[in-house]
Amino acid sequence: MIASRSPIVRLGVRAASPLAIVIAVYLLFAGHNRPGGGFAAGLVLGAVVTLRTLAGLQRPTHATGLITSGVVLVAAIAFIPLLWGDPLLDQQVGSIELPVLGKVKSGSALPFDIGVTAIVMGLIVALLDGLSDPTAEGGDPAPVEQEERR
Amino acid sequence: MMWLLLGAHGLGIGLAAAAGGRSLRAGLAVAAIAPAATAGWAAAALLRDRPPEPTSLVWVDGLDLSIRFQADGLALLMTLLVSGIGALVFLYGTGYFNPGPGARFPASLLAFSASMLGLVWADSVWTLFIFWEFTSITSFLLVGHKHEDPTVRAAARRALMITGAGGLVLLAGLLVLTSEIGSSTLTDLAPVSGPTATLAAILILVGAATKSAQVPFHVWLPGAMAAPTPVSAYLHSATMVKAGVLLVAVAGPAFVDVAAWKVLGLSFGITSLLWGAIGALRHRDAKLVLAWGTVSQLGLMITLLALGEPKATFAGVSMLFAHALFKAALFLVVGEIDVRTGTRDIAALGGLSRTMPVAFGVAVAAGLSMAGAPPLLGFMTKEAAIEAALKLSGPDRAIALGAIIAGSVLTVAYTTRFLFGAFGRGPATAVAPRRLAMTVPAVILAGAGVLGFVAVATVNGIVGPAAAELDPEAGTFLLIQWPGLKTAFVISMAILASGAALGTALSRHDHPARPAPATLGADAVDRSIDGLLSISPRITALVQHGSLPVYLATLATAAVLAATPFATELTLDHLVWWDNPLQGGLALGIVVAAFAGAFVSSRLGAALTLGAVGLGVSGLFVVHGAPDLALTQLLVETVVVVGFVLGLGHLTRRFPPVNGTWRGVRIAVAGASGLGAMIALAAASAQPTGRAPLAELTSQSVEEGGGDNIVNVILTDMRALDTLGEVVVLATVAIGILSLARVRRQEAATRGPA
Amino acid sequence: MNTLIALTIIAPLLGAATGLAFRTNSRARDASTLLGTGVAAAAAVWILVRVADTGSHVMAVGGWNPELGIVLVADLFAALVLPVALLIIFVVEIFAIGQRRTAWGANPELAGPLLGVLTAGVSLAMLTGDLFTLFVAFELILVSSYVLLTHQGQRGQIRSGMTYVVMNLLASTLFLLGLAVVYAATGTVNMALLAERVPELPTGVRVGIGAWFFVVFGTKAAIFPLFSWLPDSYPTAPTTITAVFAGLLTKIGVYAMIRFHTLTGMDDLGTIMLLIAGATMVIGAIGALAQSDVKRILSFHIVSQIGYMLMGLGLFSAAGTAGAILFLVHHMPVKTVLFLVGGLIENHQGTSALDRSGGLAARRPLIAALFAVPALSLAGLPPFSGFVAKFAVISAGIEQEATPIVVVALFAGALTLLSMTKIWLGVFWGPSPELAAAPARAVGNRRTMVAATGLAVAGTLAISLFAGTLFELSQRASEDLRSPAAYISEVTS
Amino acid sequence: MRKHVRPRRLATLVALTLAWCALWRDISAANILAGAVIAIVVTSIGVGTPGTGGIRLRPLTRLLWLVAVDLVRSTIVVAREILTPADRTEESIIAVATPVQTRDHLLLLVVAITLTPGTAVVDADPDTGTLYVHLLHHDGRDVAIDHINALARVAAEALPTIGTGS
Amino acid sequence: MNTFSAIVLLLAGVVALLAGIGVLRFSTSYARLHAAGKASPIAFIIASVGAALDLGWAGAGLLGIAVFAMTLTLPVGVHLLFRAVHRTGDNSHLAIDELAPAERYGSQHPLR
Amino acid sequence: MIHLIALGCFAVAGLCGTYRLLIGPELADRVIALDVALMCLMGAITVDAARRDDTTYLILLVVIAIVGFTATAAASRFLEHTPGQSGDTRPSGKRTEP
Amino acid sequence: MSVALLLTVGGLTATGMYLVTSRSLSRIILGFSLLGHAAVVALVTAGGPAGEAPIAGRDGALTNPVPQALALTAIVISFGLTLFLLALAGRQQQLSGDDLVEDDLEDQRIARVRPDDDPAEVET
Ligand code: NA
Ligand code: NA
Repeated sequence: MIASRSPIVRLGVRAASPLAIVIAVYLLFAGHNRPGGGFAAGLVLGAVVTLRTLAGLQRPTHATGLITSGVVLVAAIAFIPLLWGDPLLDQQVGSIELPVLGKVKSGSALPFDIGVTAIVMGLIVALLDGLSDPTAEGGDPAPVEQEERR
Repeated sequence: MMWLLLGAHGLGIGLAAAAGGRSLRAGLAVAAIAPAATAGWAAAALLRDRPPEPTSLVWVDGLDLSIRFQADGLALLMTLLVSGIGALVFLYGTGYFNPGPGARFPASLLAFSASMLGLVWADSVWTLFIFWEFTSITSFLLVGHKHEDPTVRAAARRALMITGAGGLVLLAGLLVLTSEIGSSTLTDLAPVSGPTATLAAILILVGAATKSAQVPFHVWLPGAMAAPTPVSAYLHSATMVKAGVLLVAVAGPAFVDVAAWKVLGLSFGITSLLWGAIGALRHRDAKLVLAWGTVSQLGLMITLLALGEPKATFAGVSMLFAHALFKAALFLVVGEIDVRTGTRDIAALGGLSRTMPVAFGVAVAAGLSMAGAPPLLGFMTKEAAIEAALKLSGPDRAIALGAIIAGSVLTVAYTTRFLFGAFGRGPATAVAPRRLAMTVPAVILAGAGVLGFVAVATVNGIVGPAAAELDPEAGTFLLIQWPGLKTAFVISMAILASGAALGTALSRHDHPARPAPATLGADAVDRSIDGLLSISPRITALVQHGSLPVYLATLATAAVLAATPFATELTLDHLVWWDNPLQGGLALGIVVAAFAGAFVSSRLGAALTLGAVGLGVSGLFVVHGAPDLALTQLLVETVVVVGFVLGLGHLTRRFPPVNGTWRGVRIAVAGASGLGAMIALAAASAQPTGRAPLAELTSQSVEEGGGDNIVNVILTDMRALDTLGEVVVLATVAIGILSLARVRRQEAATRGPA
Repeated sequence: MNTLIALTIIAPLLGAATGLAFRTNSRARDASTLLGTGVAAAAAVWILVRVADTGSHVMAVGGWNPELGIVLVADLFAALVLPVALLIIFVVEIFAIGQRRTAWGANPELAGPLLGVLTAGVSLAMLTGDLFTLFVAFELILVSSYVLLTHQGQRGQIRSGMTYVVMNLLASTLFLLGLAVVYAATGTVNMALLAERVPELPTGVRVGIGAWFFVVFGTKAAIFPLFSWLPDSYPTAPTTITAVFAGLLTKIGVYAMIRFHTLTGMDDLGTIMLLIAGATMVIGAIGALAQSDVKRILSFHIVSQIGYMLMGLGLFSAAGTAGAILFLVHHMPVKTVLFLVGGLIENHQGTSALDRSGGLAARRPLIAALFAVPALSLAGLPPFSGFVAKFAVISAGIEQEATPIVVVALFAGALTLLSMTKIWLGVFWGPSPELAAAPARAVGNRRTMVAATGLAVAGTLAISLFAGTLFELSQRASEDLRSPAAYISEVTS
Repeated sequence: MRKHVRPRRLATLVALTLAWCALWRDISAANILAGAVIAIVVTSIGVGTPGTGGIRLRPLTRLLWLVAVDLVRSTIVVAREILTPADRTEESIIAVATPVQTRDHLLLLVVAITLTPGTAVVDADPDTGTLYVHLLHHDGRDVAIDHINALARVAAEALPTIGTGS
Repeated sequence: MNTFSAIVLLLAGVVALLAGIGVLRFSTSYARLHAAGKASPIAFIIASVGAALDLGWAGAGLLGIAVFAMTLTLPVGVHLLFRAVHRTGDNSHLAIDELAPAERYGSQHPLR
Repeated sequence: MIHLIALGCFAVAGLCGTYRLLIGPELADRVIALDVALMCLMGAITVDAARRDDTTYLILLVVIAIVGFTATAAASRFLEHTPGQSGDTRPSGKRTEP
Repeated sequence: MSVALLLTVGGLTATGMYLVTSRSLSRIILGFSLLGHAAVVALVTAGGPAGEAPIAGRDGALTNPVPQALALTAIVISFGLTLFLLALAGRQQQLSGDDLVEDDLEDQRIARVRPDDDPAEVET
């Protein structure tokens, strides 16, 4: 019998997910110097979540948690500089020299972008929640199918 | 001291409300204390001839709004009336009302009393205005005391709307006047002239006329008789309606050079004098007779004050004093009749002179004072008025004299008719036992009319200084007990004789079976208010039709209109066809896809077309040199298309058909909007007055922002606040979507497994 | 001072986020959202005290110069309006806690956090010295209000929410297009720089920009003929939500208009503004007369009263602007209180329809008193703040010899009085209808609701009492706005 | 189950690390280290394929080659189809039983078949290994089935399951 | 190298053009899916090869990831569309349909 | 110049896709047409990158390639779950009043 | 300023406005998406001519990054609002079976206008 969900999609999405996540992480980190950034990263992750939902794979379900932590993170990043008298949202840039890796430079823009990513992802998780119609009738209830591990 | 007295009133309001919660009578008794004290204070100040110190309290300095009190002679006279009669009315009320709770009434009445004090003490036009408005509100509450009755509600509304609208006209007039004079102090009012002054004069007179129930604004006053009789006696005869007269009196000096003041004042006064008296003769309800009589008497006072002659002013002030006493007494008697017989119809009543002898005595004393018969206070004031008219010259003399004589004849006639109707002739109406609390105040007030004649010196000591405040020369006149057989006296006697004859004659025609006379005017006001209320939906429907597309088209049209100024600056010099040919191609593709998407009839087809537009825009960003935008646009487009497909998929596949005319409107509005946007952008970019500091942006981005991608540095650093806001927007949207999802789930759960 | 300014924005956001995190524990949730708005309100009051004393304060967010970054400017205008707005939200939150069960329906835990977002948006909108950030702040305010309006998902709310959302979205889109035009013309979105650069533009472009933003802000402010969305949407929301909307949202549009149009010297638009102001006053008042539901009457009054503020602005004189500012400050709490009383009425009678109510003055004299104060204030009767505000605007009109608008304003005042009378006669007087017998769903902590309303009424009385001080501050704020040189130098130095 | 070496997981890690470096357009120590860390994290949170089993490079290369050839052929076939005016297609959907043992093979096969001219996978039954293939030209049915079976064999060789050998 | 890569890119363009024409010309949904699902990714792959020749290792790496990702995801998408067409469209023109008897589906929501 | 011709080919192909997107008739046709348009955009970006010798925009290709089929997947998943209703071309059965 | 971009803005605004004034909520949402595109393109257009991506260290004239950042914010906000509208439309569809925007009942009651008289009525 043919299942209502395509196994091929599940396979394809599962195979593509790690690469997509790596790309999202790249966008997040590279954004400050190249095209990318927190939004793009969040949207890529959101697309992954969408695909996994469509394919019936496991995916994050706690939109509220993502949103809450994202908002707290960006709000905190915004407010922390005031604690030592800097203005709101003043960026703290720091760099350290590491033995193998060389000079590593980063700033508070990165956690800010991470917060952005979390919120964007949360929004898409919420959207998938909101668009799934609990009243739709017929068919198998099709709970999220567990990943087969062999 | 004045603040202290007002404070006592405030305290009294609280106490009266508290006591009234248990017993209305107790509340009234408590409420009487503050007015009694105030009356005593005013009497003392008058007798010692030492006016109290002026006092003031700044409220809004920048607008010259402040509470400034100065109790001069006129104010003290009015204080005596307001608080003296007030105390008596409270006392009377303890007899008038049946036992039971009623916290609001004594509190409201005392609040009115306090407002009236503020009004008479006012030394600034704004103080006067503020308390003027208070009296309108408290009057509304008091008129509507028995609000379960729809006619009472209508009467209250009518009174509030006329006096309220009058208040607004007065506000305008006072604003014009003060901007002309440059001061708001009443005692500083300097004579003004010119068109602005004329405008101020008209507005102020109209405002005064609404309050003092001058024709044609009098229509609220008979309706206000729906209030309990103590209220009628207090507000609608003795005090509040005098506010307009007082205003005419105090503002008069400013308008001595304004012709309109006198003309309009006399028009109001004389019309009201005559029409009010005729009204009093038409009605059979004793309260209405008195109320119409009040309109008439107020008209007489305004006539006298508007003349602007010292003797007339003096007569007007005297009349103000005398009228308060006799009219309040008459109302109290009518209230007693009402309570003890259950009716006020003078045609139905009869023979009360036997069953209510004390009330009869009061009615005769007060009524004759109103008719101007000796030896009563009313006689002296009427005499003064006739003399004042005789002293005039030119057309004023004929007009004033004629009006006063005609008015007085009618006054005597309705007084006679009232006295005969209620107390004379016919079988005695059955009466309930006498209530002392009702009798005593009436006797005091009527007695004051008699006493006023006897102790004329004291009256002159009160009236003279009051008149002097308005016109120093007016203070030089005196009321005279026995003027001798002068012209005025002869006229006076002729008036009495002919009026009595007329009244007796008319009294014979009163019959309970005859229908009550039509109310003239009041209906018209109610109808126009109701008409306003019923036409308002039609006006509203023109703009508030409830159709969202029309609202949106309206907004778009407004935007197009707003963009038209740009067209005047449109130049084409700075325009190029494209920055590079790819841009042109993509633009073409986008526009074609967008147009097609607008007209495609498949819902999901349209959604996918939107996706194509998104791709095109994204390409445009690539061409423009905006990789971040292109990237974000692409990803956003993906999610949006997913949302469309999954969110709206279950809908009917095709859009509903579109109505022809409206579609034409939409196309026109849409086309104009597109054009407007283009013109605005093109015109705005022709001569920019500033540019972004690109070099600084680049260097600062690297040095301070620590990043090469300037757009990202702007987003996460320079304009991170925007980003913060925008992600909170997203978070909020997520909350909204989740909550709607939960509603759906809950509904699905309550509906149970299908 | 930087911290105070930041707190007005960040504290409610953090309160909202923690409130959301604690959404299953009602006490913790209420406490955190209340704390968030409370801190913001306290900070705003403090800002007012400091700014009134020492003058404007400029915070360059992130430490960037205004050419590059965003500035938050606590000038007297912002400092004056902000505490009033935030205190309103605070009081309404207390009211909402009393009314929770009935007001929040299906999603009781969301209102607090959403009000927190709204608060942050309001603070940002008032403090920002950047036109684009103003757009973002508008969106924050609007999106939280969209969700507040529709999150219970009832049919009427969805329908009216649609009207509200779509209309405001179109205005937002026009805002964005306007921003593009402004940027094309001046190369900046910083308001101080705009104040320098806009007046140098060719007349057509300058007037066009002014007119465009007049339409944008006017839609948010619900001016004629762009107001129709308001009476359709506000009355359907739960009372507390409507109370906040009524008190705040349209006023933010007016606020933006006062700031933008004075700062950029759009005096040319005065005549058209006065025309629109007159139409807004009268049509709003007539619309109110046509209604037979307390909340709808009050909603139309919002429109009518916007006309007075617009009149003050349209006079383009120091006195007129001061009047508009005072009117703004007075109207926010008064309108909120009226809707809260509307909520009490509904709570006691189960309806706010006039023809199904009556006799409440006898049964609930306290509610009658709580209604009377703001109602008289709205009608412009002394000694309430509405009188002072209307007086200020009208006397400014007389000073400018703008007779027609003064006449219209007085006429609209009479209409307002009439419709307040209509509510009074319909709800408080007259016979008690049988229907009003203890509605089954009227639960919630009435004492909290009445206390919150009482607090708000006390607030409006305080505004009446201190109208002198407030007007003086309004005058100073108006003078600052009308002479942008100081603003420019403060921001750009 | 998991006591064997897992070359396929290692290959995934290497590939992801390389991808990370490629994204940064720079193969440095820092990038390799960071890439490896990210790859390990990503593969261990369970979003990807389990990564068990082996991987053989030679068959994989052969598969790639076959697919590349198919690509070219596909291009030519489609081009001919598009450019000739007459419509010579006769479509059908046929069931093809394949010897696929794991789902990874299935995916590999689907990709390969879809890039093959004239064939496309409409559906699959992973339990029986049956593929439902759409043919643009029904007359080429037998050739297509043979080709699919050949691809399946190579795929199975490329990704051997532990314990089963080829 | 530059000219060669340019020619490769042109070839990619031509293939893309073929895909476009195919999508326009073919008469059944299945056939259109064949044209789009094969020719267009091929066009992209060819273009990537051409561009990689120009852009060197840095570009080749990125293009390689893109090509890999697309060869992984595109067949999946095409498969889904085929499946959708089969389930919803008109299959009467098929010579043989061995899938139809084996198919089972409900009217579930796509996200469940 | 050759680059521009190649770009032109992609543009024309994209327009062909867009046209199919507009005419349908099946939803699947529209979806695949959008996919073609997307591919053309990708190809064009690739050619443009070669033309400009600029790798900045290549990340776009990576991102589209990995998640670009999300919309396709959603649309087809949607389609296959509403059997008998795919009649994008068929008149709808129910007309609802506002 | 490029006429191509101006025409894009104008065309998107016009089509967007046409869709927005429709009675079908899904068309309205489509319209807002188009208007959002128009605004974003307008912002980018306002920033000046096309050029190199605004990344420090590149040769050639960089495009103006400021409107790009503004446009990005605008994209994201309009993205969020579009999703919210979609959710609203979904709810509306669930409640009434369609996505047509209904007229305000109270307004109609007050105006005593029958729905057929409404000029914006699209159903035939
Ligand atoms: Na009689
Ligand atoms: Na009623």
